[in-house]
This record gives sequence, C-alpha cells and structure tokens, in this order.
Amino acid sequence: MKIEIRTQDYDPWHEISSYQQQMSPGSYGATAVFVGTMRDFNEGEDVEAMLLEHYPGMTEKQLETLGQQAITQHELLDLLILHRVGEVRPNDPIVLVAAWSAHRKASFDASREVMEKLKSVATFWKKEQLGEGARWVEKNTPG
Amino acid sequence: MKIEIRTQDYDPWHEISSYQQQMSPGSYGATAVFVGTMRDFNEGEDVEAMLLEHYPGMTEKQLETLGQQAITQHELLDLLILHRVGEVRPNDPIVLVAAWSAHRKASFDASREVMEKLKSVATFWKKEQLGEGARWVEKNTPG
Amino acid sequence: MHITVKYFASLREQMGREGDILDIEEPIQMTDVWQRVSNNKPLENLLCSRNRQYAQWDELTEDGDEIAFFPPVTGG
Amino acid sequence: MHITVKYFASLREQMGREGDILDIEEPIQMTDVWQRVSNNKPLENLLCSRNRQYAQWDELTEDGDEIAFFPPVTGG
Repeated sequence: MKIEIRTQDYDPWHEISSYQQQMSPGSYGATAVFVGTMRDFNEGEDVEAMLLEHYPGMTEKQLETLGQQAITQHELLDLLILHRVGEVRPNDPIVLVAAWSAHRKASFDASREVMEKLKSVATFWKKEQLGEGARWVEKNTPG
Repeated sequence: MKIEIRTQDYDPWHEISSYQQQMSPGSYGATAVFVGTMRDFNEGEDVEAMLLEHYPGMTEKQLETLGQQAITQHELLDLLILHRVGEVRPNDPIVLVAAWSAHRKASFDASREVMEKLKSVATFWKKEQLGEGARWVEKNTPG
Repeated sequence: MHITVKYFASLREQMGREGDILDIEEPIQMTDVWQRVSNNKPLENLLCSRNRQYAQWDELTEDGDEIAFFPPVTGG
Repeated sequence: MHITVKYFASLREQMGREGDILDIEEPIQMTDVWQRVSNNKPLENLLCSRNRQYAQWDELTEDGDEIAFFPPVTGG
C-alpha cells in the first residue's frame, strides 16, 4: 500500500503504471481506478484555480486507516492513494485511488468505498478561485 | 467513444493517457477505470497462456451498442473500451474500460455496468493452456 | 435458400469444423438448424445468434442468414 | 495544563489566525474550548478533532492535547 499527499502536479496513469512494477506479475486479475480531476467549471461558475488545504498529520493518518480497512475487508492485493494539496489548476488530477485484487468485485467495491470514505471523512478543504473573488466549497457532490 | 479489439499486447495506462489527450481539458471531473489482467493461476491450477476467441463482426457490434447505451444512460463525456483477443500471456491486460464524466457517480456506475454487460453478453471465449493440456473456461467469476 | 452456420470455441472443436453452408427448402427454426448440423445431438448449454444478434431457439431462418452456435461467453 | 488549538479552511480565515495555545485549570469539554477561543460564537456547521481524530463535543481535553476546529470536509 502506498499513500501520499502531493504538493506538485502528477500524472495518475504514470503513477499507477510505475507503482504496479513492484507487484508480482500474474498475481492480480483486476484493477479498479478512480481519478478525480479539477474541472474549470463548478456550480455555474468558471473556476480558474483551486487551493487545496489539509490537516498535516491527521489527513495522512485517516488515509492510512481507511486504506488498511479496505485492504483487509476486500482482501485487496494492493492499494494506491494519492491526493493533491496546494494550488491546483483546471485539468490537474486531484485524487487517485487504485485497487488491485484477484477478481473484479473486490477492486470495484474497494475503489468506490475508499473514494466515498475519503470524501466524507478525510480532512481536506477546497477553495475555488473565480474570475472575481474566491469561495470555499461547502459540500461535496453526492456519490 | 473508442472501442477496439486488439490482437497485440497493450499498455492500458498509456492507452488511457493517450486517449485523454483529445478530450477538452477541464471538462471532466471523474474518470473510473477497470483493467482485467491475465492471472497465472485459476481454479487451482497454474495457467501458462490463454487463447481468447471472439465472433468477428458480432462482438464489435455488441461493444458499440453497450458503450452507446452507457454514454446515454449515464451522460458520460467519453468512454474507451479495449479487449484483447488471440494468444494472451500472464500479466497481459485483457480488458480495459474507462469512463469519463463530470461527477464521480456516473463514471463509477458506468464502468462497472459496462464490465458486467461485457462479461455476460459479449461473444468472447477463453481457453486456458495448462502445464498439461488445455481447458475452455466454462463460466465467469461472479461480479 | 442458403444459410451459413458458424461454430465457436469448444463447440467448434467438438464439431471439428468452423461452419457449414446449408441449403434448405423453407424457413426452419434455430433448433432445426441445430438438429441438421449436429445429427440430432441434444441442445446442451448452447447459445445461438442469427445475423450477429442473440436469437431465440424458435426463431425462423430466412434466406442468406448467418446463424451461429456457441457455448456461454467468458470474456472480460 | 496547556492545549493547542488549530483552525482550518474558512474557519481559519474567519478567526484571522492559524491557532491558539490555551492555559486551562482543569479538563474542559470541546464546546468550552470553542467558547473560549471564539468569544462565545455559536457552534455552526463545525467539526472538531482531538489529537488528530474526530472528537465529540462533550469530550474532555487533557494536558498537551491538540484540538482542531474546522468546517465540513470537501476533499477528493
């Protein structure tokens, strides 16, 4: 399992590909991935940039805990979670969750569950920079 | 939408990354992906290779139909489906489904639904090459 | 009228051929097509298609049809 | 006893500071911590944590605790 909070832009597909190298070839039959990307439009307004804040120390621990729970509960072979913080631009990936398992049900269930838990409990906050002014995002889109 | 049946090995992460280039940056907020990979072990036996057969003409049409249905039903921004045929080796990707949408629910629902439909209706058949002899796979793992 | 019949996967191996071309007098059901090509073998665990769409076993063939018989699918 | 208090996101901006260090006589509840640092502002739409785990509002602080107040999370 690898869990990281990133301050710089990353390429999610390259991250998965590279992380997968250390896994045993032929051991996994299923990989389910979710990537959340910054859109340039939200709630009716153009968004130029976003500031992503977190609670250093607490957020990492939360992700570790929910990652470990997902591995145990779904018997995952591996799990990768990346989350961006700092100033994010439209089209930048924000969150990446990738789950590896023997069969598809486990990876599908796990990737979605990790995303829902991450969005509902992990201490991240988004502030959108609009053309004029800025606004804190007040709630997440329903899952 | 892009749908292809491939006779050669492919890198799923590279395919997604490259396909994504033609999409409008900042338009999608969610990408859900499933990759099915050949394992070197199935139903208690080591598998050395697999032959993947399809019904040329029928299979492509089925994938087009179920892909179009998923786009319409879930209001996807885009969809990519690749499926391998011919001789496949352990660790080779077999199927790739990637769904892009504005918010996460649609891409999660669509990628899973496309996979379940693909596995239950699309005319592909697997024959496993074991150490001694070969066997046709008789049914899929439940989703 | 002529119809083309195709076999896939384990059925193709059991039949020992990829397909047949049949010359029939009048429209017959898919089950009848199967009886003819298989010498009256029982219909066990097979699916059929007509012109590249899944078909019902009582569906009638028409001239020029492409019929296929195959075991349950196992892709993905 | 000393406790550290942190603020995040929109609350940090409203408070005009990243945190406070409080010197208290005896264990008090999280709600009391909030009253002290906010000058009795109502508790609206806020969450709290104690030593980096979500906490209940009636939980008692201990010496050396790291308390945090913040709005609902919006990550992912």
